[in-house]
Amino acid sequence: MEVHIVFYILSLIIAVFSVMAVTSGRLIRSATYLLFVLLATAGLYLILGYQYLFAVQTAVYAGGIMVLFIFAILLTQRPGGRITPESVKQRVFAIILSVAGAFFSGFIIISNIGRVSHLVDMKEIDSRHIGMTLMGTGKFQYLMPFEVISVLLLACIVGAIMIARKRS
Amino acid sequence: MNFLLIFILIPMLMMVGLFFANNRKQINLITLSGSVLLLLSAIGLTFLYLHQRAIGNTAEMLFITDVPWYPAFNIHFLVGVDGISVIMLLLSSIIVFASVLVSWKIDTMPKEYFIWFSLLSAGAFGFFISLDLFTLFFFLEMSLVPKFLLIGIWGSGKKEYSAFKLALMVMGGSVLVLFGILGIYYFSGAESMNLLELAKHTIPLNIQYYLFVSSFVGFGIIGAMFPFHSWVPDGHSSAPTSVSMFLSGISMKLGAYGAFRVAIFLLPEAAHQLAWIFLILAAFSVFYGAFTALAQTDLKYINAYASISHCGLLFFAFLIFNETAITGAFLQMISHGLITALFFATIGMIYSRTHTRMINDMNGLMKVIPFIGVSFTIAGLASLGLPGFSGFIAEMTIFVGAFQETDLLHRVLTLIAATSIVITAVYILRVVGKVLFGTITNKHHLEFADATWWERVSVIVLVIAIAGLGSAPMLFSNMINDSLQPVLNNLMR
Amino acid sequence: MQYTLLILVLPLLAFVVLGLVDSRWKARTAGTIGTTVMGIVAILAYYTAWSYFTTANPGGVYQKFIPFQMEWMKFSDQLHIDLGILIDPISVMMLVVVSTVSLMVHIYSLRYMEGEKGFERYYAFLSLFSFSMLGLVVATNIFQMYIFWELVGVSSYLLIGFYYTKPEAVAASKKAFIITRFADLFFLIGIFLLSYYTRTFDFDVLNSGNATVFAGTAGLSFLGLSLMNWIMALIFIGGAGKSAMFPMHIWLPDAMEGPTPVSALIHAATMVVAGVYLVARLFPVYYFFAPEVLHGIAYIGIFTALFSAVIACTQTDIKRVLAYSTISQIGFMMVGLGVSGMGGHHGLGYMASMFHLFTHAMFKALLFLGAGSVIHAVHSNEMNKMGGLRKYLPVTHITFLIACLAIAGIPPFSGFFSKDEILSAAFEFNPYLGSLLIFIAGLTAFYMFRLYYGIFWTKEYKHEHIPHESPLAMLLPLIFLALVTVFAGFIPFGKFVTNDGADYHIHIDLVTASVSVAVAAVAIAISTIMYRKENKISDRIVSSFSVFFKIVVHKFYIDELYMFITKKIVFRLISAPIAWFDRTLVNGTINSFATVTQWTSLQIKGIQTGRVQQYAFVFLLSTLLIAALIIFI
Amino acid sequence: MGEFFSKLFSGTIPLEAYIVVSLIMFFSGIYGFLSRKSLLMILISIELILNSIDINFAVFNRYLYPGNMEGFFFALFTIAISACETAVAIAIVINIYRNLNNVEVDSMTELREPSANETEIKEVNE
Repeated sequence: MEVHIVFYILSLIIAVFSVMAVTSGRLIRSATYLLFVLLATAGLYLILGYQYLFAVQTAVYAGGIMVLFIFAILLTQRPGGRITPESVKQRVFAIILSVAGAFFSGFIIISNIGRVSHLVDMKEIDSRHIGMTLMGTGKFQYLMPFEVISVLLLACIVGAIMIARKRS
Repeated sequence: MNFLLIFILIPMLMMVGLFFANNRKQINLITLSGSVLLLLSAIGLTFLYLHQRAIGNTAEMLFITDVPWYPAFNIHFLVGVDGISVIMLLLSSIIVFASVLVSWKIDTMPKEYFIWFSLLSAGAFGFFISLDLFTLFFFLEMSLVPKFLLIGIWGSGKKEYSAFKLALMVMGGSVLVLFGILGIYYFSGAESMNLLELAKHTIPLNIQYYLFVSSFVGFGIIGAMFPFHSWVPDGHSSAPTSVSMFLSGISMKLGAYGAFRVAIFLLPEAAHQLAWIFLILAAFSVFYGAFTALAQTDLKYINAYASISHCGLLFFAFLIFNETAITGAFLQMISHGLITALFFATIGMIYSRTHTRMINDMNGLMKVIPFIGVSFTIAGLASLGLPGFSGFIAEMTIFVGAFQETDLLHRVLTLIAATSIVITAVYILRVVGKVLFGTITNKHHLEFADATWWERVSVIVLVIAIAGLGSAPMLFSNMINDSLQPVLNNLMR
Repeated sequence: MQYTLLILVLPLLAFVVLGLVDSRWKARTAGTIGTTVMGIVAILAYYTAWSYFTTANPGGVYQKFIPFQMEWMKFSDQLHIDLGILIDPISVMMLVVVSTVSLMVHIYSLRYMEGEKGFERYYAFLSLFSFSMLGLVVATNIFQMYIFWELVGVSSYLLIGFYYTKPEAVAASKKAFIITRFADLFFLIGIFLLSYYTRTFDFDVLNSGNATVFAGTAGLSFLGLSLMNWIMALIFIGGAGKSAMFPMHIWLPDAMEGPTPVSALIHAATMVVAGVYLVARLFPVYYFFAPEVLHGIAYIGIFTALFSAVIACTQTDIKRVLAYSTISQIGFMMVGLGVSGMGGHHGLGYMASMFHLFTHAMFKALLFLGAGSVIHAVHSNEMNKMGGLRKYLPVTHITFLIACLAIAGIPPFSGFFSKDEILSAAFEFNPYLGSLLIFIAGLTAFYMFRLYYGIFWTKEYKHEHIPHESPLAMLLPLIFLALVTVFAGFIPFGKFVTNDGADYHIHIDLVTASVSVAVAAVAIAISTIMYRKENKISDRIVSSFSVFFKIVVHKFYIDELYMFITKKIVFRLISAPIAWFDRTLVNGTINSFATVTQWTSLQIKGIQTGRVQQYAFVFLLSTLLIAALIIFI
Repeated sequence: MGEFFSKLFSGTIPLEAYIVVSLIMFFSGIYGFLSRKSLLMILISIELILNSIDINFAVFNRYLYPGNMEGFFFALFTIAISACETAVAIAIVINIYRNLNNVEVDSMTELREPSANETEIKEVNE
């Protein structure tokens, strides 16, 4: 019961702020709305019983990425400046497409309701298990992707610095 | 090892050698020795051929090498020569020798230039010796890419435009040729791409029509027959001297030679039925080229249109289908190849001094550059068919052959083609008169130096060849005649 | 008679040697070589003539010899070009004429051309010309003749254009070559047709009079004329071009831009009579198979003779006067051939024509060389820059006078005899023709003496420096030719040259002779009155016929007509439009392929805007559509 | 009515409910990606899209294969990757801003071929 209420609130937040994030006229507001969405998503993970994912989502997304966004916005926008409005044509096309897509996908979802919805258990996955899975090399274990991601992260850090540094 | 392979090997070795050459001296040495070797081999081949004939070897093709290449499609690497191929090789090696000498001191990227030039000549040589349709087509294509680069990089004027035009048009011709070749291969049922083998099979007439039109037009584009000639003036005028010589001296002959070897030889019935269309085009081409040349003011354009006129005569002669005329056509091939090469060589020499090719900008050059002037005059006189030079023999043989056909169409077309004799004289004398004679009006022209020794050697070789063919034509006409019989038998079946 | 081959080989060698060494030798060496070679050739020619005419007529009929013959080019089993030497009366006669005049010109040029730039080149060309002309006259077949025909054409081109820095000379050489080339085209077509139907090029076979040779042409006709007539007419056009018959005469006066000795050799004595020689060579064919053409030749000949004689009366450039006179005299020869029959007395015209060819070559060469001597002295071609030169140039004066008398037909000079035979033949053919010919002969006498008086008498022109007589090397040929001119008339020409080879005894028709001499004398008298002293008579006549005179001075505007045809019609109306057609339509079509391809590709490229959002839009839309398709269908 | 509400607030939350939420988020992201000009807005949209995918992974993992962890880890890795992507993208944005002084997609035309209506067809002819 409580879970339901929390879920509905979070869903509402996500739905509303997603739309607001992409329609807002000011970048900084968009970023803020995005933050709300991300946090709400983290909440969803919690409901699903993925505490670890909740933590990561909060820390990386809501923490790291949002900071990056805000820095970027501050660096590229004049204070209080509005971004130039887009052409109506482009918006109309985008609305048509996304609404059509949403309806289409929604139609599929509705027509498949009830086929797969039985939640077996909601128990939390312990961190030890996560750690073992992440570091293991056996079946259903993810050392290799983990290492790849690590290298990717390193490469991104170097690359980002390379790209963004001032050329003399 | 087959003697004929030398003609492909030498250019290839030249390319390798040039690739590793690292100074001007080595480049010069390699190109000169390569072209001299080619010339010597061609002369040697001529004697070998005559020797074989003299000891009674009557095989249709001599010195045959047959190596399976891609057995799934019966593609063989098949080479061999008859008298016609031998003299075409001789012609090519003379022109290659002369054009190498003319470009001897080319300034920009000599190494690359000669590498491409060697590839170009390898293509031409290979074309003339191949007896397999695929080998033939292979070498035809092989000589295409170098032309594009040579004109596009080392050319002058609107070189990119010309290079593209030439490459695309010739490639279009090749596509038609390929269509014809594949058609011949599939519909003959010979399960072979061997020319001699294919000639024994008869293709249904209604299919022959398409194949003949396709292959003849394809080769016609390469051989600059009206109205597919428009790459010639631009290509020739933009190309560097030696490439112009090669283009009009050899490349255009590839078309005519191919038209004879493939279209006429393998599709004789359709050739008979459709000859009149192309006969009209060819006769018109003769007339048209001559008159167009009359209105040009650029030396290279004049010679390009003259080439169109003379090559039209060549196609005209092929399509008359009698022994005399076809002999004449081959004589015209050699003769025109040599004469036009001499023309382009001298034009190039004049251009390298005056830096203009407009006849109105030149005057009285005979006084300052007598050697080049005399060579130019000789080229002109040979081109207008003066007895003693090769042009006369070729034209006369063609016309004697043409007059053997008594029906009205042939008579009228022959007369139209014959008018070119006069028109040629008009445009040649106009050019000679304007460029060489008179008094020099441009003060800078007084400082010109006459031909250097390499230019002289190149010109002299060509002049000797022209005069040799012109004064002892029997040797060559006999060689051609020997080899014509199979084709004529095929035509008359 | 194998040695006759040397007659051809020596000048060719001289040409090659002189042509190759070009300017490396001293001018004099080149001249000496050329002259020596020509001297040897002349001696050989005389020896040939002597041995031929003394030994070759067993039974009173001259035989034909072919001492040398080789196959040069084979077209088919029957048709092949041979190169050979044919010795028969006319070829031997021509050998003598050509080698004599050529030798004289060689000697004369040693001094006349002295110091000219390109002296060696000049001698090389002279040798080339001599070679080709000798080859032409000894040709054994019509194709060999054509080959040498072209070669004389080109050597004439080279020699007329010898002063290549002079625009007039260049233009004249071009004109000469192109017009003769144009005529040669018809000649060539004639040869091709003839050879196709007769399957031979050989003069021997053609001239045998054997109708089976021409069986192929039997019954064939075109536009109402039999095929043989057409063929022979075409061949004659070639001859007419070389021999400057109307309307292809215009190149000859212009050709006077060449050095004067060249005019003497090529444009007076030898090459221009090639057409006459051609008709004579093929005379049996003309006579038996194309009589209409033969008569046509007579009419063309007389018209040309009259036409150019009229023009000659008005010209002031002395070489041009001589050129028109040459045309006129060649017209006489053509008339002689045209009116001739075959054999015996009927063959009188033929014999006369050949005789006139011979004498004309000598006295016309003499006239030209004399004119050259005059030009050498006063450095001008214009008659009004001369006058009163008889005091300064005595030898030239006398020899010139002899030549004038000869061409005017005054006995006992050679011209009288040969011209008289032509007149008699013409009278026998058609009295009107004969009378007209006598009138033209009178005109000839008139303009020649106008020329003579204009140069040597009348008022003296004030020269900057006193003219002086030419050096000995130039006078010797004059004297030699003058002697020939005086005595050649007494050669019993009919004994040597007739169209059936048999002996024909020349007898002078007294009536014709006396009338023609009288007309000539009157003409000379009129000329004397008008031109000997300076007076106003000629001006008055000119002003009373001013329109006609103007037309004649402009040579009946034939040149202008030609210019109109070539410039306006050939260049503007044929050549330029074709060139335009080529550049815009033919080339345009090819370019339009390229343009259309490029346009299409640019249109297609337009889809690739480079806008990520657009790509994403299209991508998503397509994904949606495909998904919809999969789900709903 | 009451029955409906009681159904809404009872039992487990159905799988579809999560998917609908992620669907809305996803198509908002699509809308933003297609319609906005600012590069930063586009980035934000991309984040939305990625996030919605993450939800799907997690939900499907939880509901359909509760014994396994593929969805979980995939979501985890996606978060990491999106972090990388954002870092690099923002570096690029900043660099672009330095060069062009704005961050709009339309102004980045340096490397683009001109389109047909912008250039005239070059005459091949002389």
